[in-house]
Amino acid sequence: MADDQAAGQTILVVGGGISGLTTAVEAAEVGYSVLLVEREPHLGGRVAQHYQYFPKLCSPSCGLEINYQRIKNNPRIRVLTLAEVEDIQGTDGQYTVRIRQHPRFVSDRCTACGECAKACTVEVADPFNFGQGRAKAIRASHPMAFPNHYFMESAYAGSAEAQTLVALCPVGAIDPGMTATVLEEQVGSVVWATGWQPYDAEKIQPYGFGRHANVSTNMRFERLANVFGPTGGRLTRPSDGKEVKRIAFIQCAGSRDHNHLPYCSRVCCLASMKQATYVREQFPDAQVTVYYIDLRAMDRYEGFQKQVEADPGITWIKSKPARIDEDPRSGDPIVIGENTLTGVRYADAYDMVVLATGMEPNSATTARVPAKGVAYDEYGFVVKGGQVLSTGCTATPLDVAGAVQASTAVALKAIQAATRRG
Amino acid sequence: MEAKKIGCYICTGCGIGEALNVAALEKVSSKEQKIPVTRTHPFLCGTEGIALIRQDMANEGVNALLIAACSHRVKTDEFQFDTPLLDRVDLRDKVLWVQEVAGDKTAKEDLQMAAADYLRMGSVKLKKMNAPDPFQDDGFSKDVLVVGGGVAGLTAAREVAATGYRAILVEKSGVLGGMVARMHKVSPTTAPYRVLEENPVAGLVAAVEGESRITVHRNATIEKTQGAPGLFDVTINSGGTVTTQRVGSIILTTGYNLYDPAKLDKKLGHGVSADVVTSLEFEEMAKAGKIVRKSDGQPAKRVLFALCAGQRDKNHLEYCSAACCTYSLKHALYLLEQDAEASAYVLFQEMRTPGQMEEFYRRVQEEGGVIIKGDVEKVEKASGGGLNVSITDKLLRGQEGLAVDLLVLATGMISSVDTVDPNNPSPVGQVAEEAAKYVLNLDYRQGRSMPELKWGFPDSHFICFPYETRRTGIYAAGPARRPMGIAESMTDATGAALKAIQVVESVTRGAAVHPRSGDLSYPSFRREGCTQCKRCTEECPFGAINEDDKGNPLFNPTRCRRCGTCMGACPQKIISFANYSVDMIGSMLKEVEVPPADDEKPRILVFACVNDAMPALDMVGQQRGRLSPYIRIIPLRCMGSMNLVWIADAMSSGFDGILLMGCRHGDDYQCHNVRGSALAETRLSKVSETLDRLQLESDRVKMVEVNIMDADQLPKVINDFAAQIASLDPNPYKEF
Amino acid sequence: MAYDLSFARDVYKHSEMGHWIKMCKQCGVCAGSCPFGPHWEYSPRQLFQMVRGGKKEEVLKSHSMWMCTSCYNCIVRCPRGLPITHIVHGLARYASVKGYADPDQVTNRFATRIFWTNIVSTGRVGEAMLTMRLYFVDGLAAGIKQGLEMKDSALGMLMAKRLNPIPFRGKIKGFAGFEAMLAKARELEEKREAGA
Amino acid sequence: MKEYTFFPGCSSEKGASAANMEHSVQAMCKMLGIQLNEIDDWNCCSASIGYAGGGQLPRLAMSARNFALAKQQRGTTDLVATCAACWLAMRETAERIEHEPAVRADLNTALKEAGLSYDGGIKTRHLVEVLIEDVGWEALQAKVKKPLTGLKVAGYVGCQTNRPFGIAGESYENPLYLDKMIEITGATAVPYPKKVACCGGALMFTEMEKSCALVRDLLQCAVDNGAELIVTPCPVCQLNVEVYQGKINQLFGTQFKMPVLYYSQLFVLAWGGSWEEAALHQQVVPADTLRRFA
Repeated sequence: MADDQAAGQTILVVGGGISGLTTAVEAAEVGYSVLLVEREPHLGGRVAQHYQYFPKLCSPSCGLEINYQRIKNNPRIRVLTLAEVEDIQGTDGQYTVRIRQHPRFVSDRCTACGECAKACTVEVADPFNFGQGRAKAIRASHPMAFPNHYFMESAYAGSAEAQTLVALCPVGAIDPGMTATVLEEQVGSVVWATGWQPYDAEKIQPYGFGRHANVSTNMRFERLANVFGPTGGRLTRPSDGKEVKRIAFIQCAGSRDHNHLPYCSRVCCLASMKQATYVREQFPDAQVTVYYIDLRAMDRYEGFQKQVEADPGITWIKSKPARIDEDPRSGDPIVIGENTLTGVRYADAYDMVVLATGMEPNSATTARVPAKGVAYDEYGFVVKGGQVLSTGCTATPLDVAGAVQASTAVALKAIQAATRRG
Repeated sequence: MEAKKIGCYICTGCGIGEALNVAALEKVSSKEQKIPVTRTHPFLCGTEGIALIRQDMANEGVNALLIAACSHRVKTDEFQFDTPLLDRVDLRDKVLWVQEVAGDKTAKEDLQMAAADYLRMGSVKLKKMNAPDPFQDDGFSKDVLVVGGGVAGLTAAREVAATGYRAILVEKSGVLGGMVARMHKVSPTTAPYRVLEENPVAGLVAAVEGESRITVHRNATIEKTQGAPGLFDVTINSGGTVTTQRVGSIILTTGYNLYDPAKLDKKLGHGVSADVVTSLEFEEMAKAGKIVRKSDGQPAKRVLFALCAGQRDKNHLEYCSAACCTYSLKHALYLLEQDAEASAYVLFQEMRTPGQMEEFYRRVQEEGGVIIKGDVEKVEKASGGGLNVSITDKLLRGQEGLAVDLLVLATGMISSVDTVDPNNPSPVGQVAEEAAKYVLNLDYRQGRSMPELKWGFPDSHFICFPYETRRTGIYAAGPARRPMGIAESMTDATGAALKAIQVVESVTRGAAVHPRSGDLSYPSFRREGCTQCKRCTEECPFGAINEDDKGNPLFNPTRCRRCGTCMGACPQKIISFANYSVDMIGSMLKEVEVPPADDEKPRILVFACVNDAMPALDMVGQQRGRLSPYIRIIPLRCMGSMNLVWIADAMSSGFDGILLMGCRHGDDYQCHNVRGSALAETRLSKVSETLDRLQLESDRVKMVEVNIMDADQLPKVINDFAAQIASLDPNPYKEF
Repeated sequence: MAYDLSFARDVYKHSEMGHWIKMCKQCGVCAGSCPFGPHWEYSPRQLFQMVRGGKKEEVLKSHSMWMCTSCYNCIVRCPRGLPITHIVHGLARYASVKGYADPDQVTNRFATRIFWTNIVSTGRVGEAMLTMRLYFVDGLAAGIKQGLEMKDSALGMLMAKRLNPIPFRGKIKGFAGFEAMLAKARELEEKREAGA
Repeated sequence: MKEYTFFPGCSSEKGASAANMEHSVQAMCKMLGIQLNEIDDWNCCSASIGYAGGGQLPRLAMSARNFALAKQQRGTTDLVATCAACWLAMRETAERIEHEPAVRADLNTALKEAGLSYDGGIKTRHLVEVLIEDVGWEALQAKVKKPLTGLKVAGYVGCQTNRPFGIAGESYENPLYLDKMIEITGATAVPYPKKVACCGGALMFTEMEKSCALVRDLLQCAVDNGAELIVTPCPVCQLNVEVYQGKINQLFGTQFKMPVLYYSQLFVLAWGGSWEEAALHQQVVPADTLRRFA
């Protein structure tokens, strides 16, 4: 750091997704201390739930792995998982923050040997897979989970069975009696990077998600494609396990819609193009249809659009479908609407329909910033001008590269703020 | 430096103690490998186990640690000690978890042999490992050079200075502000995303000019950039005055050039009339205060804004310039704000107003802006002035004619960094001499230019690590990096400022930057062994190595990213790191005990890239996948560091097959060092010569691309290869 | 020349909810939502772009706007919040007032003349009279034919005491004030429609 | 006795098409101890096609006059309607009076001619909302004396009770209250994917064949799902789906004979009311299937 500035100020980064990770690692590699707080049991956020990234069709774990290595190798980064920031007081250079550490019921003695999960008989709908498939009540979220320690569902911790696991753990890592603790920390600046949640597709009533079994969403589909997902990567539909060979993607499911999210979520077009490749790779005879308003493959992503467009197995229909019906016999979803380039109405049946649902900032709902003077826009994104810095999809809908770019930038702003005195 | 004293610690937890004959392993360590301190512990990563190691370090003088337990990727916090000499032998994840533990006698024997071999390899590795001595230099500078004085450059300089560092800003023209200085207003950046904002240039220029930490050079170009991060010597020609400045890092913010409208398809009408203008010309008109027909100065009442002019088009720019949709909507608003009764038509292909800009799109429609999806087909001068434009109207589904006063063509952005648009070798308005084509004129053995990724843009990993270029310490930002709008350029420039500061802080500590951040090792070479073959200088993905007149390599440690590609390239085996060398890996593989052919236990050497293949193998373990017990895995920093001599060594040591697991290469490469795995593949194509010389089948050696998520496929890949090797005769060299 | 905005601007100003037409982004959700969709020559979305495109004759002479069943599907689904049902009603009314609407278009004829006349002549709907007027709008013969075709339905209604056999009904008590109110409203409306 | 100011609408008049609704609503309210106080001298709401002849101001003035009368006569804040079109027209008028000052001013200029004025303040409620919010599900359930066990009913909500306003708290695509009402009577609500589809509305008058095609689909869907009868809250839906079955059978060669009832009729019957109280004698397609419960 430059000589005339105080070193050693800590930066609090809230959210351990790609944005928070990037902010933490980039700031720490300049030489600053970082406290990274994540609400979930493991880091990685939304990107860890993805099967591949566009446009390179590569695994997010590859980049995450490097970031985790950078954290492991950097003593300046302290990571708290299952922790939430409850209160922020102060100004740049001198914040006091209160953090609630939820119980994990498994200490960091855990070696991820898996003996406890083997013995556990209780399963929950797997939240990592958006409820598709079941998961043990004591587990790691997924095989690449970092930190590589198990956690226990709090509802399970009170059970008699959970007690039996205590003795079973060869390293004595399990403690169902763990309780929440509250930490108070002094930090110099705060970066809010709590990311996004997929828009609740049930709210998009005409599309029947929740009513029609074979209407899914883009994030659920990511898990379906993933080898560690509920189907082991096989693209099959929920109602009867049929292979998904006629599939439709519906863009702007919730986004660009005054009834839902008025803004554009930016990534969904590209995400559907990417997911179309999943289907076409798994089933070379599959037919994919994409219903869209505008295809938004900005800048060099245009090349990806061209690449996907070159596939004759993918049809593009400029249309926001009006509704989805369900064929009562086959369970096929039937997409109904008007092709705006031909004026022709359609009612097309598919094996499965994937709604390209948009991004809703967590800062609008479950991760409001517990500080005074925070600037939000009307959608709940944390914008510039307030007390706390924000980055990634907490500020605007972004793709991964955009989130990394913004988070690298915010790392510098956080350094500046941390070294600013009152 | 004190003598190395190795302690070997074998964990017996996680089932290791039950599955293996630990006493035999202790013997391998203490007797065979002569490790002075060898201990076992039932829970090595627990407090007691760690204390045991610390005690030995304190009391026994142990200063090098061989930890035989689990994968190097787990328990890293626990196994952190005050010594750089540490190696992890993975008995759990890559032995126990992938082999039959409860199998028959043969299986048990195989398990034990694998564990012993890994322990042997670890011992040798640690013996060959030296503590890195961080590279230092008295002349390090932490100043940041910013090249290009547009919005991105001004922002970068301001942010560098605001963090307490000095910046030198070089601008080729006489004024700061770049393209944006020619613009009227900017699109909304803040809630409620409806109102045009003041041009930020004036504010930025004032901030930069008022900042004592920033030195501005106008009318200046870079004649030469020599050196390396922390030690760049940059020759600046500032209006004829030539100076050389030492800087630590460089931010490239040279912005974009506009695609030459003269090259557009004729049907777009450029040149037909003065009333066909580019969007930048329209900006200038708005800035000047009045939007008029250029041909006769009459007020413009009807204006057609045609998007994607020469963009998203394989005959022109194949990509999208990202910002034009929003720019054009802004232009429509200029017109409607000048005259609410005017007609503003936005002719789009795909309306791209991402994020909250959707609200701005709404605003422009609210003001009466009319959107039309379609293409311009023909432009003619109208008799009474203005233009008649024929369009294909995709929504009205037909050909339509529009009478307009102006046609505004949204032409695209071309990177200004060295490389120019492939279709357009001389950028707009620039007929430059050869040298002027290169912004930095790098004095690098691999050339003066910044290597491009695609379409002339110079980054290297645009998803996960968008700032990385193949020239360490040089970061592009703004539209020099990829097409982007003003607000994003400012964010981007701030990020680049962080990277520029980060690199000077790292190199002055002797540490590497991404992807091996913090690595203190760097390559050195034995000059007398060099044959001046230049492979290292040619192959380094980051152009880190220069050459002297005789063709000897000149290493620039602060440019180096520690991938080891030079080491892999060197046929003389003279390039090494303190903790990674040809000899080290060669010695490791030779340490594997190869059973005689009669035992029918082939040995297969697996070289696995530490970035993707090793984690993937870990996941095979976590999933309890089954791998052939005959494999022996050696992690490599990068496939680029794979030296062919190891292939020969392995074959002559009796290995029956060699499997190399590197990252995907090609256009969508995943190699963190850009070219490492591709180079390994190229080298390997020559391996058949080696095998022929040894009279061995060439399919004994195979390279596969492994993705980090390939855990489900790896067992098949490995076991199929093992089966294929088993089908061959045993390596005849086993007997020697 | 297309996209002359004078027609569009008149619609924005003088057709009920017409200014919303500016805001359409041509997604097509309205067209797919309409239960009578297949019977529209131009879907709402197309009509809106045609208004913006200056296609005055095509829009106003079209039967499309008269195909609205007032189901409100389009309104609740429109991502831009356009009150499409009302815009379409407004366009129908506009076409009628401006004299472009086909007077023989069945819904136009029924809605603008028979129905409205029916309700304003007494203050309430006279269903029997309404039905009769509807049947006989094309003359006596057609009326009898239509009446005969529907006689089973009508008979059923009569039997169920849900159709009054006497088609004439009395006026509401405050009819004079009601009529004066409508006259004033009409006067204000006409001023508005004329572009004051 | 709970009292509400009531707007019955033209079709609820004696001898009008929804006389059976009115009759059963009155019976139902009586059983619930609700008194509906009809606005004196109300006029037509202008219905869903009044726009064409009326334009906006005359059209809106119709409802404005009813509001003004309600306020004048009863000083009321709540006004209850049973007809979907009336309820919708009044809610639209109320919304525009509230949000558009120019419309409010013009309407008052017109109202003045009738010696009236209105500046807003009345909340227009659907009788269904009164049942759900004021009476409550438990009370509705408690009244059941003759559960309609085994009766299979398709709940047809239709359009205008559902869009653009809808019953408070219900969804546009899958409103659940009607199914719940059916279940309360002891009957079974069959799955009915067409529950919010359109019957053609007022266009049944003018575009009969096109509308009949819609109704045919509605009927077929009910048959396919095993319904013995259809229940609806809307008089337009009731009329179109019930009365045109003969025409539909003639047009499409079908043989529908599906009774179509109002929810109020079902309640009255289940609560122990007589065939006549439930106005079941006023059906065009006889609801004979209900004889077993009468």
